[in-house]
Amino acid sequence: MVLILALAPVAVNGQQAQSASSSSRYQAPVLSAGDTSKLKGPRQPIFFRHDIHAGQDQIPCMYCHYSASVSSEPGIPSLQTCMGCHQLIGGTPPSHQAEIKKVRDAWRERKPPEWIRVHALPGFVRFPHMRHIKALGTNACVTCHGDVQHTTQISQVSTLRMGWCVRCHIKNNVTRDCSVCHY
Amino acid sequence: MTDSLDRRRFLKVLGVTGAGAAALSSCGIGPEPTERLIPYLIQPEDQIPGTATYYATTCRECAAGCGVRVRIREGRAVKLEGNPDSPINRGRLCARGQAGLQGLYNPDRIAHPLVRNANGTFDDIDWDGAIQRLAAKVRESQGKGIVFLTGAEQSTFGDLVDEWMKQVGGRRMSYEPFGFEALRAGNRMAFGTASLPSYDFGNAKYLISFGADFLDTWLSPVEFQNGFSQAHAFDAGRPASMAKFVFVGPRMSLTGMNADEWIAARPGTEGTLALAMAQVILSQHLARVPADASRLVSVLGAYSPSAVAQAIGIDAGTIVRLAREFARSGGGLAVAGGMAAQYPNAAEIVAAVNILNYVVGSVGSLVKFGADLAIGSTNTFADLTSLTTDMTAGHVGLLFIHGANPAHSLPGAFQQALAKVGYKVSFSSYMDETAAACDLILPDHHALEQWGDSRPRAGVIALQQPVVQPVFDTRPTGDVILKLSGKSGTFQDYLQGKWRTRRPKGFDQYWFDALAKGGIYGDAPTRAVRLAQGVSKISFGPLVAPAVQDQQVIVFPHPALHDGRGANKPWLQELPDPVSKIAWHSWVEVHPDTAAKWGIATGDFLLLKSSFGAQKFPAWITRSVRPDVLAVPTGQGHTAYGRYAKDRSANAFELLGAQATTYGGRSFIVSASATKTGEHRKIVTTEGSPRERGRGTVEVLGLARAKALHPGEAPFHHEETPEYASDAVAWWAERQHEKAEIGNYKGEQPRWGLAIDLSKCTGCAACVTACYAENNIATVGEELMQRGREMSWMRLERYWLTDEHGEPQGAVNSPMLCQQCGNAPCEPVCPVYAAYHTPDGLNGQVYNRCVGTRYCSNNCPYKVRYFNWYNYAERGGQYEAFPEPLSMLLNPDVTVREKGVMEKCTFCVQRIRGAQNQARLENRAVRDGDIVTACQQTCPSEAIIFGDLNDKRSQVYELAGNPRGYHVLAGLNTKPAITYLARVVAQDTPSHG
Amino acid sequence: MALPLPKPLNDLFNPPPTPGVLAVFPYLDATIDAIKKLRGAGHTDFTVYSPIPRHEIEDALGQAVSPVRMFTLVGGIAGCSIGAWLTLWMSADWPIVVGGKPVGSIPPYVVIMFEMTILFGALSTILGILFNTMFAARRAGTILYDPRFTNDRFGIFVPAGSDKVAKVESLLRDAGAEEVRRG
Amino acid sequence: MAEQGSPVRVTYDYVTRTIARTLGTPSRGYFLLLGAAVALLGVGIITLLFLLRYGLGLAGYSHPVYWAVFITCFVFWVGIAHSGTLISAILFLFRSGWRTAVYRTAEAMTVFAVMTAGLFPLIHIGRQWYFYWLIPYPNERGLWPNFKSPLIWDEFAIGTYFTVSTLFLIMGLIPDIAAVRDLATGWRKKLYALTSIGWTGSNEQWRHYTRGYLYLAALATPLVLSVHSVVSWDFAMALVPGWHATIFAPYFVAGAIYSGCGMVITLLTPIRKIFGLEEIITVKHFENLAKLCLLTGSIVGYAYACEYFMAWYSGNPTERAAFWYRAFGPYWWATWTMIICNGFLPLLLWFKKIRTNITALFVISIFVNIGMWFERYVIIVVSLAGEPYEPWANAVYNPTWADWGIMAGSFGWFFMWFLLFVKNFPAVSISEVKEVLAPPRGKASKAHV
Repeated sequence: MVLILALAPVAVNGQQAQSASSSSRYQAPVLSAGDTSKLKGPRQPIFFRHDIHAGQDQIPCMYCHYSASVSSEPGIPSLQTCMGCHQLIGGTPPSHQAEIKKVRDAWRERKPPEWIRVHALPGFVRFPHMRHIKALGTNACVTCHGDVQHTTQISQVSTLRMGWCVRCHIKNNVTRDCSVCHY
Repeated sequence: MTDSLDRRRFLKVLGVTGAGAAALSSCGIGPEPTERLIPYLIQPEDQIPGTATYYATTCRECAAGCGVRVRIREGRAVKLEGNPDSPINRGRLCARGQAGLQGLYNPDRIAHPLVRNANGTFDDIDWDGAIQRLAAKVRESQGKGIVFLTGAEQSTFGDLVDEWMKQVGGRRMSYEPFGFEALRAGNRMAFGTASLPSYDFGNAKYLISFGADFLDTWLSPVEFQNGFSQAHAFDAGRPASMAKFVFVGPRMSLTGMNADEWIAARPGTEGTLALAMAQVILSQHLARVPADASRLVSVLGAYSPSAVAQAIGIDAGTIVRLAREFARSGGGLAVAGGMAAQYPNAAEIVAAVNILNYVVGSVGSLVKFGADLAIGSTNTFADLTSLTTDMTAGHVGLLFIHGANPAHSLPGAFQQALAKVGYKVSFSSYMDETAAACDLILPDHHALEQWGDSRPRAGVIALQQPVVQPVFDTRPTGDVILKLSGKSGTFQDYLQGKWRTRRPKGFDQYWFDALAKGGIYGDAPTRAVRLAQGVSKISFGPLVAPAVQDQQVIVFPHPALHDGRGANKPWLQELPDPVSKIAWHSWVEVHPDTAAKWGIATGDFLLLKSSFGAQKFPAWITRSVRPDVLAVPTGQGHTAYGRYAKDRSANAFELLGAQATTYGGRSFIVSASATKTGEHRKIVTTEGSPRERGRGTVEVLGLARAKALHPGEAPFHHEETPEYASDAVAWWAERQHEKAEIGNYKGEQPRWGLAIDLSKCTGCAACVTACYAENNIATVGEELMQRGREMSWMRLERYWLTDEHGEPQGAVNSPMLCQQCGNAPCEPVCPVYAAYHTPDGLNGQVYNRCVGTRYCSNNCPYKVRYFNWYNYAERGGQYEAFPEPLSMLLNPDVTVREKGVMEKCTFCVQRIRGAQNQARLENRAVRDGDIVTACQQTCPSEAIIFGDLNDKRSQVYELAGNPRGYHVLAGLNTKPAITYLARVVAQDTPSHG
Repeated sequence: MALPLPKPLNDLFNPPPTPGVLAVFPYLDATIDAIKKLRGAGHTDFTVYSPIPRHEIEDALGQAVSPVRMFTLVGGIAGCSIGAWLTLWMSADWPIVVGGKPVGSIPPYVVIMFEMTILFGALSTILGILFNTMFAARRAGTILYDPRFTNDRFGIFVPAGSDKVAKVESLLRDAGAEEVRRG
Repeated sequence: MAEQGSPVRVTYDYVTRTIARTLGTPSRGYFLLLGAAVALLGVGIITLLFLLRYGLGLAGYSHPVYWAVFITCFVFWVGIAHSGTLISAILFLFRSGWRTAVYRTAEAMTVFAVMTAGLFPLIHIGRQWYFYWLIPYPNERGLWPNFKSPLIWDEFAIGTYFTVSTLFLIMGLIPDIAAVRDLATGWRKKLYALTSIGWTGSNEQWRHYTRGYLYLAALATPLVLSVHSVVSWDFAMALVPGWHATIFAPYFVAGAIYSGCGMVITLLTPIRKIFGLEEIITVKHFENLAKLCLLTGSIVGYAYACEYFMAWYSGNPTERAAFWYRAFGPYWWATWTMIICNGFLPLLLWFKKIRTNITALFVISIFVNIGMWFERYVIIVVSLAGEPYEPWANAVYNPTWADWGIMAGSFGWFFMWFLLFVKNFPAVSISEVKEVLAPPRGKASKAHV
């Protein structure tokens, strides 16, 4: 309880506070219901926290988004992947336990959660993830998806508009040929 | 569009599914819908989202048993491609095979079991209820006669049916509308064996087809076409380059169109011609004839060319010439089939042709008994007729129908007989005429959804595995039968059990290989055959021409729709018939002289009245049919069978008689009266000018000329640039190029190109359907196609080759698609750079940038750009091209175009980019052969080669330098990336209009 | 004709009234006479009204050529160069090759340059006219006017202080004014 | 003007009042006409809504005829737009006096015709809601239009032409508005007071005005010639046989002026009658217009002959095929309509009797309009339909209700604006008509008598 109170202010602007203290291992804030309502981005059916998984527990992105480095689509983890850990890990704070319970229920009912899509491109755009990761490295995710490791709830950080893509292509001096993305 | 694809239906699939197939309209007006991502419950280990996986299985669109590889994306089958491991089709596939997908995702599939209720309509019923009901029926009808009617099933499924029928005391019959009774009868007459040999077209040096349409519908079209193109193609390297091909028949079919010479023999006299040729060969000792052939002398004596010429309708000299050419070629192959095998005297014709093969010693070398084709083993038409009689007599208490639609293709008597059957059960996946007449419908899985196998040819067992989750609440008929027969387990177990008997030891490996390869491919030993004893006693019929009272009407199988089973697939409906170029309806072929006599024009309706039925068809006036013959295709005229087939044109089967021929077959020629009804319709044709008018669209070389060409020669170059200008043009091009060397265009780039060998292209149009499948091309339907709005990026132009009298001898078929010009006229006129030149030499077309001024198309001399007049992807729109669940076969890698944008071929740019991405991942350059365009992949005659023209080692580079190479309309200095290789014809004075 | 106008337009169109004499002439020749006489008497800044432009009047007044032509010239040149910049820079900004032609090819761009020349030339001519005429109005201040001047009468307004008025009046009458007014 | 023996003496005052009278309260007939125009416009708008919702498929297009009635109308209206500036600018430079009485009508016609023409490129594109992509404006994507495309040239040419001809019209109007202002009362006086932006006719104003007008004319003249040349290049730049010809620019310009004059006659005849301007717009004016028609018509006829001759003389098989198809193909009727209306009909104007017979001229002018519409139809549709490069491309083109609906709308749009104009602004130039009259002469002495 005390802990929660102590951390509450951090939680609200957790990102900045944490990325500052890079020396010590990142501690994702514990949030109360009030704080979570303030967060940017859509509220997913299960309150999945990248800052805990990717930041605190330092699970590599590719562990869940398994195909990002080999395919055009990054892939989202199957429920099986979640259960791989959450068979055992039940979470300490009640808020966490509640969310993890949802995962287990979903697994029991064979009914995967319907995640709300955050990063979507129009149908006439091709974005081969693997080529970008090949070129920019496995940590390149942040260039488009933002500092996911320290983000509690995912929201779209870059415009994903054409000009945004093109500027980056110009910066990195790679092709601007239309038919690379549009066909 | 993404959310309109109901993901729940196929696997629990990633939300990203179909994002690629999202319509361009999502960039139109209105906000994007919020998408939902549904993750897999359990990640299938062989599925990587965004990456295609291929599964080997077997095509069941016809009985040829071609191997296919199914391209799966996120659990959806998005493309069928030939399986290179299969010895039948060697990695190639025909239009009908390609369209198999539209059978799988057909919007008119029966979604769940149906049972007929009191007032004649169908009610839904759950599977268990249905099976119980059926079990009861089986019990009570035992002894009352149980018949299980299947299609051509040489398979484990067939075996299962046989077993079960044995168990319940019923009998199984198999039915193929275009049966092969005559071939078997003829073989029995000549060689004393009823089996169908396999034919080695590839090694033939001279080909004569007596009516056999081996390129479109006969036996195993893809295999034969592949062999044919090997034999018939011109290859300067080969000693006996280009086997001459002569087609004998009253009507020029797709096969006939590819002949170097067309002998329009009077119907029924094909055999006489064969005998006459044999007679010449024997009497003039043109070949080393087998010893026992001497027994033929007595038979053949009467058939001297002079004696029969008049009956056949050609002059004796021609017969002698043909005989000489045939024998001297030292590898002559004669085949009889198609029409010739469907006359009343077809058996004799086949026997005669057998004799012709025999006397030149081709039997055993090119005609291989032993490696027998299974398709012949269906029941004869006579059997079916007797079945009809039994049914009428009420001797059939329970009738099962699977994989056949007899109510459409059998005589009317069968429909009436159906009513007399106690209980009728259909396993059809579609509401066809037969199913509609049944009491219980237990929809079967589609072939791509279930286990199975087939034995198309001795030694070959093609395995069929489920590649997608069932789309609807259907069940494999195998499972149902097993349940009914009280056996445990599924059909899969049954199948594996059967296979295990073949290889008890190390079965798992055996099975795994079969799955991976798509089957077990062995070679059956060739069996030597001798002339039958009775051969000398065969009476080959009269030598005088029968007095023709009425017009002879020929009913021939439609190359795409075949007996009508293709009619519910829009791709096949919209595919112009290779000969007439007519789509969406049937027609009657009339010779101009006849037309003039009756005063009819193309589009006028003719009422054909035979003594068995009457139907009316719009006339198509053409020289490709004999004046005393009318020809009508089957395939249309369905009264059921879904939105695409229903109430379209007329059913040609209804003209035919119910009487079986002497050899137990069915006669597809009938004499009928033709009367002008006065009605007229605008026929739906893509045909422009049937004459090429010397525009340089197609080039034709005489054989001698072609042989004389030596490497480095360029007979067509002058059309590119006249000598005096070439320097100036080269200099100019160089300067322009320098000025364009900027930005992305700097440095070494590939230049993608295509080489199309017109000597190989048969015009079968498999490439067209493959293109539809690969590129999400919309089918626009009859009304719009009539207004010239078909979207086919690739079209086949058929220009007649004529003899000195202007009579067609064959045709040159030229696939016309975007030429990806170096100096493209379409590009500079686009105000928004939607049409532009990519650094790798394509004419890029950026759909989402296009505003639709259509200037590019006006300025395209090849007219290969197509405009979206409507939103063909609009849900429930008037012209919706992909109604649920058809939309599931949309290729996620290709944008679905919105209304108001121009679209065209881009050499399957999605495949190019895919290969480049893969190569980049593997830190290598793209290799020649990495990229295969959809048209190239499917082309049964291997006429299309894709590659990088800047890569000196690539195959396409070599072909581009071929002396036969030319560019279409090169005089316009468009610098096309497609090199056509001139068609070579056997006669040395070709002319094409 | 005073219209309610917002500042600063009001200052422009309705400057403070100028004292002077307005004469209405029925005949052209009389008007010319008057002009000659006035100039002879040393008047320079008087205004002549006429329903149509007559070169006789211009000659009599001996006016310099209007500076409007400079506006036209400058506008034209500006237009042409804007056209050139537009086409060449925009092609170079994202080089795209079409029809195997150079990225920046002059011949097609000449059309754009030409049109821009005309457009800007015309616009600045209009501006020139407006500017000059208004400038003139401003200098003259609000002076007497008679509606008949746009119909069939000629008129002369001579600005004159109370001392000179009488003299001017008589001068104009002699010249043949059918009516003379003070203002 | 004041010819000998004309019943009334045409004075400055007469001119002012006669022309000012045309602005009087409109009759019922006027409102009927206006209503009809608006109704037509309504038809066009409804059709356009259908096109937007369902796509261009509603029109008759078919492969390979990808341009048809819409572009035909576009070129037709651009053509109409030409005589206006020609008469006002070129004839002004040539100091030909007769223009004064007719140029205002012609100019107004020009402006409204361009307004009409300008709509078609927007209507005929597949995704009308993206038309602004043709405009070079800085955007997030960093994309610019392709200045090599004749369509962009069009955009600039038409845009410039519209701006300049509008300014030209307004310039000419100002002194006249001042004139009617000084006669008018009530709201009209307010309107004219505003629109005449303080015109008094002072020597300073005339001095700059006349100069400026001269330079505008000087600029408008090459513009007129360029605009239709550019439009013609839409076709001449393409390699379609029947389009790809160097003769196109002059041929189109001549055709444009021809059609323009035709339309001027069509419009002036009723105006003259209804407004009783017989004394100001005399037969002589019509005759001069007729002569202009005769000249340009002959040029057009010559161009037709040239095209066929070159097709034959070049020996180019595709050219020959294209023109054979034109004359004797399925669209022969269109071709012959055009040849008769534009090639032969104007020859009647050699006869002074016909030239001076207003009714005859009116009838002929109607046929000129029809003929010129068909000329564009033939050039665009028939050339595409007869596509001779690719023998296999087959066309089955027939216009549909959508094509006619939009076309009707364009006429409604045009006439609506024109009718509104003639009732609210002097349709004949007051000051310039006066210019060609003898000024009131007379010395001071006489004045006192």
